[in-house]
Amino acid sequence: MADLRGVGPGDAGADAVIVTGSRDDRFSRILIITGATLLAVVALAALAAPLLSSWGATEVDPNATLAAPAGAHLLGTDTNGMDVWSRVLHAARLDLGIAVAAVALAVVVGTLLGLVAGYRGGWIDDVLMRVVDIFQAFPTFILALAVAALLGNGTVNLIITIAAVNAPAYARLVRAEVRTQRELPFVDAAVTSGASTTGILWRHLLPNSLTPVRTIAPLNCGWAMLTLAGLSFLGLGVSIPEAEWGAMISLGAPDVVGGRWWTSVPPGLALFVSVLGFSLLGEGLQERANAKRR
Amino acid sequence: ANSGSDSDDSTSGGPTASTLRIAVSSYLSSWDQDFVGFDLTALMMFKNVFPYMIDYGVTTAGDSQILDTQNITPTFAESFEPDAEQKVWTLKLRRGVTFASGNEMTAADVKWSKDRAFAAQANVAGIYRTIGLTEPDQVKVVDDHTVEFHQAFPSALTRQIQAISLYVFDSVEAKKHATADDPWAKEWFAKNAPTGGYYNVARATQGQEIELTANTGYPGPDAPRTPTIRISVVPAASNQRLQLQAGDIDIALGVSQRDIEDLRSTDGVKVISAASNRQVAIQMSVTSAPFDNVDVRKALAYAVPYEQIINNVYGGDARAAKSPVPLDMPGYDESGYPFTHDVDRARAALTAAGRASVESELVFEADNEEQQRIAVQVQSEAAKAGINLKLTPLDPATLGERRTRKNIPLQLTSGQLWVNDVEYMLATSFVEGANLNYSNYTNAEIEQIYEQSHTTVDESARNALWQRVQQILAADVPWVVICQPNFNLPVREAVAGWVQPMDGLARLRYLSRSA
Amino acid sequence: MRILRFVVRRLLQLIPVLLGVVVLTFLIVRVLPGDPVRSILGQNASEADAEAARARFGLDQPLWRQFLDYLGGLVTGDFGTSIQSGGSVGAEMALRIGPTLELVVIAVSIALVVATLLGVWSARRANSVGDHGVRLFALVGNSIPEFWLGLVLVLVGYSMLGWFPAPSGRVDPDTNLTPLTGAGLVDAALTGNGPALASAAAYLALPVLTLVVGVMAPLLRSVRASALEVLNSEAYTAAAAHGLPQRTLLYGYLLRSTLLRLPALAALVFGTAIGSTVLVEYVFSWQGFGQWALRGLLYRDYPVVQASVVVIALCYVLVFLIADVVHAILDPRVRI
Amino acid sequence: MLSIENLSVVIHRAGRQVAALSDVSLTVRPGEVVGLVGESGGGKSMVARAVVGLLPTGAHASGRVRFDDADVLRMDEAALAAHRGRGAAICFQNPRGALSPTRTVGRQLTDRLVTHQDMSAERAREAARELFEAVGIRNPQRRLDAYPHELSGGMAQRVMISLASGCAPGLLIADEPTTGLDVTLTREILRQFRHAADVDGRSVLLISHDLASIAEVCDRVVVLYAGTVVESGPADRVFREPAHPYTRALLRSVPDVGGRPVVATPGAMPLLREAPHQCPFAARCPHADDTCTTSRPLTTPMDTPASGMDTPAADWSLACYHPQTGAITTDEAAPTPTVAPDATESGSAVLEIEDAHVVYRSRFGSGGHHALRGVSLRLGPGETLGVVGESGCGKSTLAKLIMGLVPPSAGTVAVAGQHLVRQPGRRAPRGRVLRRLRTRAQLVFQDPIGSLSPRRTVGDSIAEPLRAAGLPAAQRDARVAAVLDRMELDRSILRRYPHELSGGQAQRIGIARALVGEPDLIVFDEPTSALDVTVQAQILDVIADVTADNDRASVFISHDLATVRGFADRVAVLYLGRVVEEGPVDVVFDTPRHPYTRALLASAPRLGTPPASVAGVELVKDLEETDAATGCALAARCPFATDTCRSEPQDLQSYGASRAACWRVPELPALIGKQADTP
Ligand SMILES: Nc1ncnc2c1ncn2[C@@H]1O[C@H](COP(=O)(O)OP(=O)(O)OP(=O)(O)O)[C@@H](O)[C@H]1O
Ligand SMILES: Nc1ncnc2c1ncn2[C@@H]1O[C@H](COP(=O)(O)OP(=O)(O)OP(=O)(O)O)[C@@H](O)[C@H]1O
Ligand SMILES: [Mg+2]
Ligand SMILES: [Mg+2]
Repeated sequence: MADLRGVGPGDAGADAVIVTGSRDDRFSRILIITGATLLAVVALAALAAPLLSSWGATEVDPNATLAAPAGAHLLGTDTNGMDVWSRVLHAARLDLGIAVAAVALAVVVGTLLGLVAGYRGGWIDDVLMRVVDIFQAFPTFILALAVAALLGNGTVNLIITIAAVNAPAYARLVRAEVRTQRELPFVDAAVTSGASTTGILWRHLLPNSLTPVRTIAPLNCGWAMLTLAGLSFLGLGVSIPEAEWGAMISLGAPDVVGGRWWTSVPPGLALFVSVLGFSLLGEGLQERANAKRR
Repeated sequence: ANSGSDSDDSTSGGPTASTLRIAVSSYLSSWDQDFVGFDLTALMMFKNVFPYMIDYGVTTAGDSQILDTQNITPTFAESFEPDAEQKVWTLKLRRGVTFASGNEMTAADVKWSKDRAFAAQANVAGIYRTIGLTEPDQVKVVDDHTVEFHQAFPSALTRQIQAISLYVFDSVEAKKHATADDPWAKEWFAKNAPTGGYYNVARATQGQEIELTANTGYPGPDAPRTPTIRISVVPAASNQRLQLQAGDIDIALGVSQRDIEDLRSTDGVKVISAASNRQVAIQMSVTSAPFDNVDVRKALAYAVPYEQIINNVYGGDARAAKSPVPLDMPGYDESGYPFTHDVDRARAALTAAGRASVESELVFEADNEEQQRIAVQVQSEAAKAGINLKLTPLDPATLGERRTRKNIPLQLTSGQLWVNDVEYMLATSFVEGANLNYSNYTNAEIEQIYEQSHTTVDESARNALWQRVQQILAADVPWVVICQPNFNLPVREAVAGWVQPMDGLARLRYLSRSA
Repeated sequence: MRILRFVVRRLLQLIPVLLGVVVLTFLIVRVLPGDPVRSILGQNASEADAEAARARFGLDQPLWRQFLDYLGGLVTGDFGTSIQSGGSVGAEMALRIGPTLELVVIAVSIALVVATLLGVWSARRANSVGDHGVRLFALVGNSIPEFWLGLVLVLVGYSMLGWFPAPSGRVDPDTNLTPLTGAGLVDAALTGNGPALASAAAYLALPVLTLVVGVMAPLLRSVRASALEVLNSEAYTAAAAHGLPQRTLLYGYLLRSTLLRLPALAALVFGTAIGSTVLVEYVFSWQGFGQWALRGLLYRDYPVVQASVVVIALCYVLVFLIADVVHAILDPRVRI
Repeated sequence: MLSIENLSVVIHRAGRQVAALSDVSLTVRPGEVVGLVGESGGGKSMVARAVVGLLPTGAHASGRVRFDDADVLRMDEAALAAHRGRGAAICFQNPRGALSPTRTVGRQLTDRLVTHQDMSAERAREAARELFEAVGIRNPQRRLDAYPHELSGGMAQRVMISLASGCAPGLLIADEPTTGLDVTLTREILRQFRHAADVDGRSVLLISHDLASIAEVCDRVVVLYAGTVVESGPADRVFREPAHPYTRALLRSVPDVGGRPVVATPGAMPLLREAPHQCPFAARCPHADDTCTTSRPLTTPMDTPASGMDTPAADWSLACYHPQTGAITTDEAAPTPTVAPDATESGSAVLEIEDAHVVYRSRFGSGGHHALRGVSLRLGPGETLGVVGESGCGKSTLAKLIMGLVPPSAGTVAVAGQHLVRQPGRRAPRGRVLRRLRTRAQLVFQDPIGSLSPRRTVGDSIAEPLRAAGLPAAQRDARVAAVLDRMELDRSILRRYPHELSGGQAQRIGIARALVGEPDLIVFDEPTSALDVTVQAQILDVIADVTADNDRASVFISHDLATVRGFADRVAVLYLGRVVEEGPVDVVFDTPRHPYTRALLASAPRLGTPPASVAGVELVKDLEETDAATGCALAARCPFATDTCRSEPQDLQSYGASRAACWRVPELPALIGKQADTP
């Protein structure tokens, strides 16, 4: 209905006026497919990393620091003499893993909080939401830095950190959704049918409130990867010599100035491609959801 | 400065030869050295802004000029001499020296400044302790221009220690800002640079930039050569390099090693190189497992790839170290120091310790790229010998705390001793409870030699002691000494007069810049 | 008047949140490993010296005492004394917050304006090549790590093209700008310093661009989606079916309805942008609030960390409040 | 004025195609009101859109839409822009949605005036005020600055009309202008259109699915079925003696206050993918034969005079091989349902409401909305109570109160002797006990699809009450299957999700869910008002069947009296939270006592014969403009209100079999006679 030119001027002779079909669906499908493909490629690379590379992710070639891409090292080596190609591949495991796990954790925690706050209302809602406010008002990076400093740089702690940063958004989202859903007749129907509170929350409100979460989560995964990279750039992410794109970029970025692009451009591209994959997927899903709403 | 090209400096009204532009990596934490302010940028600024009474002279080594650690001469002071017993040192001030406020520098200023340092109980007070100065009463005003320092015991290090501690504040001005709550005007000092040194601070934008102007009233030798120096904070090393290349800065103090390689061949830029006494080492805690076993320590010493580190991390631009005593330090002796990279012997040593493999964490400074690269090389090679290291970068506060707790099994250290003397080295690093003795190392004989050295003034006798020290350390291996990287400083070609500081703190007064 | 009551009520609601932030920060910094005084004392300091330093900063007091003191200070606007510099945290912060806010506010404002223009443009041509192009461009921008983009911009904009000033400082020192607020443009405007104004703007260009690119995508997506929704709404169709002219449709029926959902998102984006400045400031040697706070955290400068978190949280909640007020003004349906 | 010739519209969408209109021809002459009627999805809105050249994306239109000698389908941008609004202006189906939420209604109107009548801004504002007044908006000056959300549905519809007429169009198109409005408002709004035609000389195209309500205002009527015109002709003729079986079916689906029972037509309108080659109604038509299914009947003028008519009507045409004749008679109707035994006095009550009050508290402290004020009701097993009243009078609140979804702020509610929520002086049951108790009373909702959990299968939803009762899975399945059979639904529907259901199916599921636990009481809250006409009739059939069960009581809530008449035993008329009249259904309908009841009955749409006995009462204001007085709540709107009415409330008094709460019951008949004499 978007097009006010639904019926345009036709030539007098023609009986029919044809208007081209909508490309809404097609573009969102292209977005989703492209995004998913990019991610699939990255995931595959992560899985097949040991097969695709002859060097270990943390293996140092003592005779080749900052070696240019050539035979033995497909993408050269970094300042530590580690093989860039192999590290880029292996890093995919950590990056994807942390981002997805962190978002999953954030979704679970945020959803539970939002569900309870939204359904219960009253003082429970007030208290929970103030807590969420506090976490959200906490500057993202400081919160991340604090958790990292508090718990150390381990993978699990990074997951917790990034989840803590993201959970409030989900709590809000789900709460808002639950509050609107709660007023809908199907909830009254469930109550009068004798469903228990947990039953209502679990079987009726949860599945319905997850709709917006589903479209946000992929976008959020991309964002989580960038956060992780940012943390690594500040030296608070994954610690050396573990292969992680952000850390690799940060280690190699100064080399670019000297023309040694291979230390940071490949991990940068890998990160970019993955984030783009998530973004495309998320945008596509959102577009589709919007189209459905229309 | 605003266009990125250096050709139009003169036309754009930018800085001319009278201004020297220096990039540093961070802003100084504070202007108050007594109470706070212990980072390298701060110490460097203090050196050039505070009126120090005495300082090192300059000598040539090879084709570079270096600070002469053997020759400490009065600068703002007229003289600084001991009595026969070497316990009472008399400082004579020059007359007519004024602070920026116009107040004359007098003995009262010296007294107030030292009282303040003792009151602070922080870094200066700590350093004075090594030469037996612990009480304000030990600093006595004789007359308006004479002050006596009464040490508890004589010390061969007095000149050196005073060279890094004997600065004087404008007490008349400072007292105006003192309050009952804040008798030492801490609040004021934190924000306001003391005046009266070689340079005065013309302007300081916190976190960002400091502009220095030469103190024309400086009475001593080696007056400042450049009228204005602009110091800007550029944290990213690659940005410093870019600006140096573009001619927007003259000296880049925070460029990374790999950029230096490139800069050597860049037009308009030269790299000043000099041998340095900065030493890179791994300190092993001899009180915690598994390094409480000397064989394990030896295993690590054999497992470290010395040459590989020199090549990969320093591009070959470092000297191999064969003793915990730095090369160039009087008394250096490498006899009996057996450690070279040898995986077989490392394994053998480990077997001798009855272990097939050991695990440990290797701690280093989080934001220190050089240490991180060394750590990676060490980790990779040590693993081949069965020593599995977990790399643990720590932020400054955590590192500081863990060092106080003395619970770091293995840590990378790098630094240079402010005083180029083995006695000072022992005092700071190898005697029981010494502050840099992160190894928690103790050895009765070394303690005894250290005691003995206080009163041993004869050069050859001292050298004999030092030889013994090195033998003991070679046998006990509390440290794995990795190497001594050379000093490299990329500057614009127009920059002249760099004097290599043995304490790592640039003396800006020697620098000049041709148009 | 209603708006005023609403604002007051919201401000009151902020109190528990800010109090929570204060408590949480206070506890977190103290639970963090690391000793705040060791790094100011020098290598030769003894345990007694450290104790003395702790006493100087009140760190020897029991925790509740420290907290009460801190709270008392906060109420009177005293953020304490920085352990690292020995100076007043409030004064230091005043110098640091200006530039960062200037950066973020300008970046977010530009992003908002551009997102609105592009988003509406895009929606009106929904599914055309131009529309897809704009969206893809925003997505790509959104997928580049900010610090990486910053480095590239420095390399290209400064080093290769020489169009922008060196990534060092915020204004050419030769313009002799008197700092008042710390925000270059504002100071230059206040002091009527023309060259400084130009210089500050030139220094702002690249960091602002970096931030804008980073935050653009979500804003654009939101504007486009709302605009599409409005364009597809019965209300808009009705107006169009009644033959209203394009101008009236655009300004009277499309724009305001489209912007309804933007304030909340803008506030969120503002928060993200404040977070991102830590990285952007590093890359452009901007030396603002982010770097200051980060340094405070690395050295466990308790008062600095506390103050910076509280102030950021305050900014954040205020921005949300502003967003709510703007939303209330834009949307007549909001009951306040 | 408007002449549509062979208009076909096919909509192409990814993966589907809809033939929305096929060969539609119709004309609207100047000053004429033409009704366009038919079921939902019949293509009524599509016709309207075609007239203003606003077809949806992907639409492929052929044929001609002539408007004053120009073809709308072939207009260029400029011509279209000139045509829209000034040529033809639409009043949209959903006025709330069609008003821009962020612009004051005054601005929206002046926008139109400035654009189409070349007025200056001040002049336009003045004119806007006059227009508002003209469509019956009180206090127009103030309303100019109102935002759409501040308006009630009726008010919004008036604004919408003013917007359309503000464009000064030659043709005014009203797309379902009365959907969702009460009976009282509907009449009032429809009159506005008659007025536009009679006074302003506009042509009006009035679209509705509700034949009864527009019957009296139209000159001619066009009946649309599945995108085709099945019958068109003079309104009085077509409604009296519809010739097309579909028109007849449609008319029979409409409940009538007169008591004529509703007859449901089985099946649903087909969704056509392309222009039909057969009679689209054939599948549902009782008269269909092979001809009907092999070729599509052409639209032909009625040449045979209809029964009882002397002359063939001008432009009465239809597309049917088997035209019917004669008025709709009850012969075609199913037998009236059996009347349930009157159980009020005997036995225990299933539902007992004792002086219940419900106050919705506002979120912050004071105030609140007093939605029910002292309602007492008692219902025995097997009995069916109808509850009627205008929108907002508290019907749904009553339903929620019965179901224990809102607690009474005073008074008591008991279902089968049990109290579900905390009530003054009693302990509320909790946990499993409560959950079981809840299943004793079941609710059937107004919004059939919305009351099913969107992400649970239909089977899951139906079984919910059984799960609460703790039945094992096998028994659950058996009970569900049984109730499905009763609802005449296929088992395959169990695995579907709500959005895959039609409204009628969903409401059957809703009733199935209510029935499956064999509750003591079922409450129907406007169960048919969201449904399509013919589907409504089907569902009313089902409900009639369900309420006939003798072991269960029912409450049937509706805003429409006619709907209740068919199967309620007793009826209660609710006004602003109070029961104003109550009694056996026939008594209340045939001899209403309360002026409000009379007003409701009078405005109820009526086909065919006008009401015999009851003279109507016209209420003077809209519901939303009345403020609660201390006395009778209706006082402000009642044309007969006295000072007593305004100051003292009257309780329900018995008048024969029924009870009413009005001071002036005895004098009313006389008063009404007088009112009728002096209009
Ligand atoms: N935007 C659209 N895209 C696809 N199909 C549509 C669209 N709008 C309407 N249709 C289809 O066209 C047919 C006619 O729809 P239309 O809206 O004219 O019906 P209607 O008679 O106005 O029904 P209602 O009483 O529900 O308003 C329907 O089958 C509908 O599904
Ligand atoms: N949750 C609520 N909070 C506050 N007021 C309410 C609430 N629910 C209903 N009301 C108000 O109570 C009054 C009665 O509402 P109710 O829904 O019972 O009316 P109704 O007769 O069912 O109307 P309709 O025919 O529109 O469904 C209305 O004025 C309504 O605005
Ligand atoms: Mg319609
Ligand atoms: Mg209702």
